[in-house]
Amino acid sequence: MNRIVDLIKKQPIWIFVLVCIVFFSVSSPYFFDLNNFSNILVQASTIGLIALGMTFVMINGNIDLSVGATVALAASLAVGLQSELGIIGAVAVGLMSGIMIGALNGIIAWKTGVDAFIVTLGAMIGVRGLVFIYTDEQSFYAYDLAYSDFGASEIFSIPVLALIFILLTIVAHLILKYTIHGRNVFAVGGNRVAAKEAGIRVGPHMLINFILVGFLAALSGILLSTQMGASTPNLGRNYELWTITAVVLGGTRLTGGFGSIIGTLGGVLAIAILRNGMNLLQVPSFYVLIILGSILIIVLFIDKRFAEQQGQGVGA
Amino acid sequence: MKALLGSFRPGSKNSELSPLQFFGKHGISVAFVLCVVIFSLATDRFLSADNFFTVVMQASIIGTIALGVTFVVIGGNLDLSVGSLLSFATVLVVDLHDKVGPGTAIILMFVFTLLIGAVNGYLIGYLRLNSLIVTLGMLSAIQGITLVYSGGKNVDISDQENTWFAFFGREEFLGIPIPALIFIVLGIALQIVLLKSGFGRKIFAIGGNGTAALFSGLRRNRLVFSTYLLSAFTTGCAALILGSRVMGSQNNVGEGYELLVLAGVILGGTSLLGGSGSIIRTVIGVLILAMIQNGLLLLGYPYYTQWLVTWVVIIVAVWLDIAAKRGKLLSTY
Amino acid sequence: ETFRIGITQNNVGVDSYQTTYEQAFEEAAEAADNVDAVVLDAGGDVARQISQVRDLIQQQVDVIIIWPTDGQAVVPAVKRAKDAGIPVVVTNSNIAEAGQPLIASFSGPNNIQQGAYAAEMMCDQLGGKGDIVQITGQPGYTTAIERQKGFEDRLPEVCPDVTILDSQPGDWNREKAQRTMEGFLTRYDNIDGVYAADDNMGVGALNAAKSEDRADEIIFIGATNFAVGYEAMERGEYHGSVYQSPAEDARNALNIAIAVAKGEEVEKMSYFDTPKITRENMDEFEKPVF
Amino acid sequence: MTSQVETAANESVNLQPAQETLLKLQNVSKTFPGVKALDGVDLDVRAGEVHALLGENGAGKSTLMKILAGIYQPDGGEVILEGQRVQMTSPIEARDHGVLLIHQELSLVPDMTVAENVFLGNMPRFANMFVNNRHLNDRCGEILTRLNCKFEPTERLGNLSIANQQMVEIARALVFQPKVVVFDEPTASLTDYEKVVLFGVIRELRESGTGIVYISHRMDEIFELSDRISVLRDGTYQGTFETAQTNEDEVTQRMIGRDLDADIQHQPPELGPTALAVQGLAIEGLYSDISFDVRAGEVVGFYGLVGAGRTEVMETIFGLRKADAGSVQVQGEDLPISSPSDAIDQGLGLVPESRKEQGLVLGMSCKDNTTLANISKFTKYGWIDTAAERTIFEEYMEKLRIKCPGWEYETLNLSGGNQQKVVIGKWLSTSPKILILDEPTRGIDVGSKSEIHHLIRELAKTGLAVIVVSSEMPEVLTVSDRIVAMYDGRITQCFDRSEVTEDSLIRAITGQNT
Ligand SMILES: Nc1ncnc2c1ncn2[C@@H]1O[C@H](COP(=O)(O)OP(=O)(O)OP(=O)(O)O)[C@@H](O)[C@H]1O
Ligand SMILES: Nc1ncnc2c1ncn2[C@@H]1O[C@H](COP(=O)(O)OP(=O)(O)OP(=O)(O)O)[C@@H](O)[C@H]1O
Ligand SMILES: [Mg+2]
Ligand SMILES: [Mg+2]
Repeated sequence: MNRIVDLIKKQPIWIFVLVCIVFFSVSSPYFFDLNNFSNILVQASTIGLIALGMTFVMINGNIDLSVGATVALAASLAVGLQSELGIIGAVAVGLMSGIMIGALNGIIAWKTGVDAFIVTLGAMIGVRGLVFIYTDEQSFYAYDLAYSDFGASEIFSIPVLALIFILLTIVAHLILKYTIHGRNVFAVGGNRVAAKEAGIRVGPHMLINFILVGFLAALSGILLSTQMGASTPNLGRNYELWTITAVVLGGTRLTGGFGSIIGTLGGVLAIAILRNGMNLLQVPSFYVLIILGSILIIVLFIDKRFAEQQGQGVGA
Repeated sequence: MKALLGSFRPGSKNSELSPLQFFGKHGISVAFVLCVVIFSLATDRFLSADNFFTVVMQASIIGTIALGVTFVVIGGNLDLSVGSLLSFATVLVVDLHDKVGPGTAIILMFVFTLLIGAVNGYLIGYLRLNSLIVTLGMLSAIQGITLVYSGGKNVDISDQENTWFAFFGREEFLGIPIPALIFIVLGIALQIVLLKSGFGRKIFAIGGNGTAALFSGLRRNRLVFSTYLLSAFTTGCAALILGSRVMGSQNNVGEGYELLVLAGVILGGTSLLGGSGSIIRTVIGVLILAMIQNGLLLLGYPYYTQWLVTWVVIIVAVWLDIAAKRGKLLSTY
Repeated sequence: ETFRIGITQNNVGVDSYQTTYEQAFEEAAEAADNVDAVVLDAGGDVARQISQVRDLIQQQVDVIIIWPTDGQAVVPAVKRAKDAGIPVVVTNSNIAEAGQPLIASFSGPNNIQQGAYAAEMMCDQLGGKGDIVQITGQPGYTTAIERQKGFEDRLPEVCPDVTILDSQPGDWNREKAQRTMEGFLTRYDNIDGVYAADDNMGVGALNAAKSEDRADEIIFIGATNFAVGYEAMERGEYHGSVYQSPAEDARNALNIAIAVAKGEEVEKMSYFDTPKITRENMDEFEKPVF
Repeated sequence: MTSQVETAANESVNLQPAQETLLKLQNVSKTFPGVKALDGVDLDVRAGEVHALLGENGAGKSTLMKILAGIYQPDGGEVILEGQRVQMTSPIEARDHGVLLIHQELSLVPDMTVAENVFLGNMPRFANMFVNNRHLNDRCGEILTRLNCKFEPTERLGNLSIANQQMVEIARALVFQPKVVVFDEPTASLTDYEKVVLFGVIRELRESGTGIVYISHRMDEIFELSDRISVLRDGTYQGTFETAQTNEDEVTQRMIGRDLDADIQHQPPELGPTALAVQGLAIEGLYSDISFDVRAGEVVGFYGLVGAGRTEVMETIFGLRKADAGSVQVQGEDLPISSPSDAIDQGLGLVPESRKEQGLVLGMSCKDNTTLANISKFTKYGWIDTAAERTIFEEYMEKLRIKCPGWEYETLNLSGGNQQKVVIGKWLSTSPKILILDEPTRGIDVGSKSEIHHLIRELAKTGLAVIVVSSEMPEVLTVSDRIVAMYDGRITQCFDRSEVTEDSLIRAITGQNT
């Protein structure tokens, strides 16, 4: 019990998730339903997978704005190359592309010392250019129906996409909490100079995280394309913003050094539940924008109050 | 003018410069000249007064916003809401134009735009919430507000021929298009403010070390607040240009501008950590981006190739900039 | 008996057409006393549209109307709906071949036809000869692709002597189109005609040409006649467009959906009429409200 | 006098090394843009000795040690460890060679646990990939016991007091079997008790044959602890002395190139009217019932242990914190102070505790920092008068003897002591009526320290009311007319200078008299 109280104190976003669940259950007859929850999980999985990687990157003190473009690149390759390489080959190339973009970002940030925000802002613009060059502005269609069948498949009546998301969430949680890499990610984000002087190789850790988020963004894009049986060059626009939002809602500090996968999961679910609930309640789309924006700011405000209660010095 | 260009970071020292340092200091100007030369050689249509003004005019909307955002960034914050705010301001001024006349429309537009800037400023300056997330939230909220206001419809000025509102986007003064003039004049004025006024100095201080600034009696809250008012103001000016140029507006007209603005500011060498930066360099940064766009189009490349070039240019420019400060090309961690 | 009809739209608010459509749809649903409408908007995002289809299936609506953000990417979602026993009506912009067997009906304009109309008008106005540029819609969106295809396929058939110098997107955005046109004007000393994939962009191009004093020598052809385009046509600055009524578009979709819900036979392809509009025949049309 | 010093120096050089030389630095040079930080410096450290390194602020001590620890690369010269030339290209390499540096500035991660900090970059692992948490905490516990630390390995580091954080920094060095350990001003924020523990550890290390370099500005410590003393001045080597055969005056003379100014002569101050009156000030959880007053021309010392709440009281007076109760009167007027700018308007100045975080905008020039607190005085219609700014900066550069290559120089690269002087200059330039100095000489060399003490007395003479918060007893005793002792958020006693004894003071700050 104490542990639960403790968890809630550390992860106020889960309170918000609970409040949302209660609210929507009361106000919509369709909400509280096993089917709907697996809907929410599938809907959450797209942003959620990226957010797992982004949590590592952000705890490490960086940020990745290029994930949205990576989603489109990986999806386009994975669908577009199927006629030549078959599904497996094309998917492999798609995943590779995410790893490459991540590695490129990581190496540039590491070797040049340019802030990751700038490196990935550049990549966000440039990778989208690559997507357009490759696709020639066209949508691609997966001729093999097995591809889109995978996106719709279920195991024990749980959608496979949701399962993949849950599984990878657990893996990410374990890596962050129990490996040397995970621990050093916190150290580097908490105090980069101290970490460096203690002999932690800052650059490789950063690189690994960028590769991780690149891979997960690619995976997310590919899984999304299995839901569509197609890819479009505009896929993933603004995903970087929503991913960052989810991670921050989950309590990860923007300046690095603090955060958790559990929190991120809460942030991702919060957004997915809000969207799903508002769809069920038929909130007009213009107001959805205002509500989401306001909630983001309000949660940030509450989170800050929480942090301040835990004792801080001069309001610096 | 030399002083204005030179001292982009208060307190940096002038001494003999190694090639790397030279590039770090003047790299953005070098890149500018390089762009001009390359494109001039590649196409004879590039280097003409007409095209030059086209470039400046195309840069003027993003550029004018970037002027205010530079202050925000030097003050140690970000503003991602300017794209939405531009849509909002443009829709507002165009819609009100026919209802209350251009003069009142402009005044009302500035009032409401500054009001939104004040909300940003209050949340970030006084409540000390993180600027990235607040302005991200505002990006979404302002978009919603704009749509609710317009009912999701395009707005148009019905009598496009006989309104002095055309001044801001369509007329010329001494052969210079007014948008370019607004951009350049505002740029010079703000550069002087940044470097020579107490206000500018204080912005550098809060961005460089907010706590120390607070301990020195600077009203940090108010100063941060005022940077957001300033960015809302320049966004309002950009809305005048945009509304007048198009004589109408869509609700998503400014979508994605926030990142282009930021790209220009960063290209100008303003540090995202705050405490250093320069308006003139931002102006050059924005012009380079506009030139890339214009030049590649003139050369007949598909429009998306400019994105690839922009990618490379941003990273190389910022890299050389910090490499010069570091004294070597590669970083050591 | 009341029918629950769910609709997920492409991107309301991005331009007046979609907004007017939405209003007309809601009004029509209100007027029909046997309809309970669930109106959603995908905000231009394919993934969100797929989520919304899932949400509509979850609510067990009787019919889903979908305005695809992408003609190919929504096919599995449509399949999902069909598997759940919910018929799907596609509106405004058609879905890909593979989806055709899955849908109950398509209702909307024929975008390929519209592109072809534009090509014919362009040909007429130019007198069969000239150099033109094309400003397309947002890359990747079906309407943009189809109009471009219709235009480019038809043009050489009717006017082999008209060449397309260049095509660049205007993203359905007037300001963007204006900038694109400025580029064209710098680059090409001689432009005889502009085809813009909607009037909103066409008027942007007109603005650009006017500020260079080159509007007189250019023929402007658009599509989806907007109020600004109509006015410009009245002033004699704008030469042709395709008349398309969002209200009719919406009503058509709703009526078909109701018919489908009732289990009636409906036509697979239900195009509504989108005639050419030029200066000569514009009196026959009301000025668009958007 | 001079000749005497030279003889001593010669003697020291001629001495046969009693133990083997462990580490030798030869002819080391380092230039930073605009500054020659080290110019051909030699140093040898023997196994099993405590070797003190002395020098004014900016003499190059930290730079030399950072070169030793692989953080900086020297422009010239070499490092010889156990007879082998080695190149320290990174801190890790230095660590692998057995050379460890304990930083002047804390170099820790506040959001991680104590144990994680101690084993930073060196976590015990299993399966080569995972952190061995149990091992981690157990080993850390052992080291903390050795250091007599009372906190748990699983405590979050940021929750510890600065002093305890300093102990963690020291604990990190004990993880390894170091050959050479460098302590760069380790005691700046330690209490006396912790200092005793630390010295015990240092002696223990010495017994085990470790060579220790010890940097400090506190002469008493140096003479208590060290075996030999080397002196740097302006980046040049000034000689090495056997501690047993030299004295404070001699090394001080070597260090600053002149005799220290005579001791402060206390004359009964000419007291003006009450400048600052504090009544019943309290913030829940931090301090309570703080009442005192300061008169013009008077220096009041605030003495207490780290964490006694002095800083918080001063920050409240200065408008940085909101009091729950009580009032602050400045010159008899009860104007509210709700922000530092109110405080400045009313003639207050605060030299804060942490120069880097609270005192300076490091990226700005010396000049700009100097005028930051009263920039409005240098602006006309909103525009800055740069010439006037320069004049004022140069005035204080001279007055405070700030070692700074020029008014445009960034404060980032000044040595700690000179940074502190810039902060003091900043506040003096506002011509305050009441000046609060929080730990004004932390990390400042003896020469500058005595200058600052003189300056404080001079300022008081001109009618300024001064509050000095300090954790160093000699300092409060030297500068204060009255001393306020604080313990655990309360004022326990006020002493007049004439009646105070060390013993009563210690009792007061440890709460033993209540
Ligand atoms: N990274 C740097 N860049 C430029 N100059 C530096 C840098 N580090 C130190 N300096 C300069 O080198 C000189 C020596 O500095 P150092 O920190 O070694 O002094 P110190 O003897 O440790 O002084 P203190 O007792 O104040 O700590 C100073 O003049 C300082 O300004
Ligand atoms: N017991 C403690 N637990 C946690 N943090 C502490 C504790 N004591 C002090 N600190 C931290 O150390 C800092 C200095 O302590 P404080 O300002 O309260 O005392 P002080 O009397 O001014 O001591 P000094 O100025 O000598 O450090 C505070 O900002 C506080 O965060
Ligand atoms: Mg030092
Ligand atoms: Mg203190």
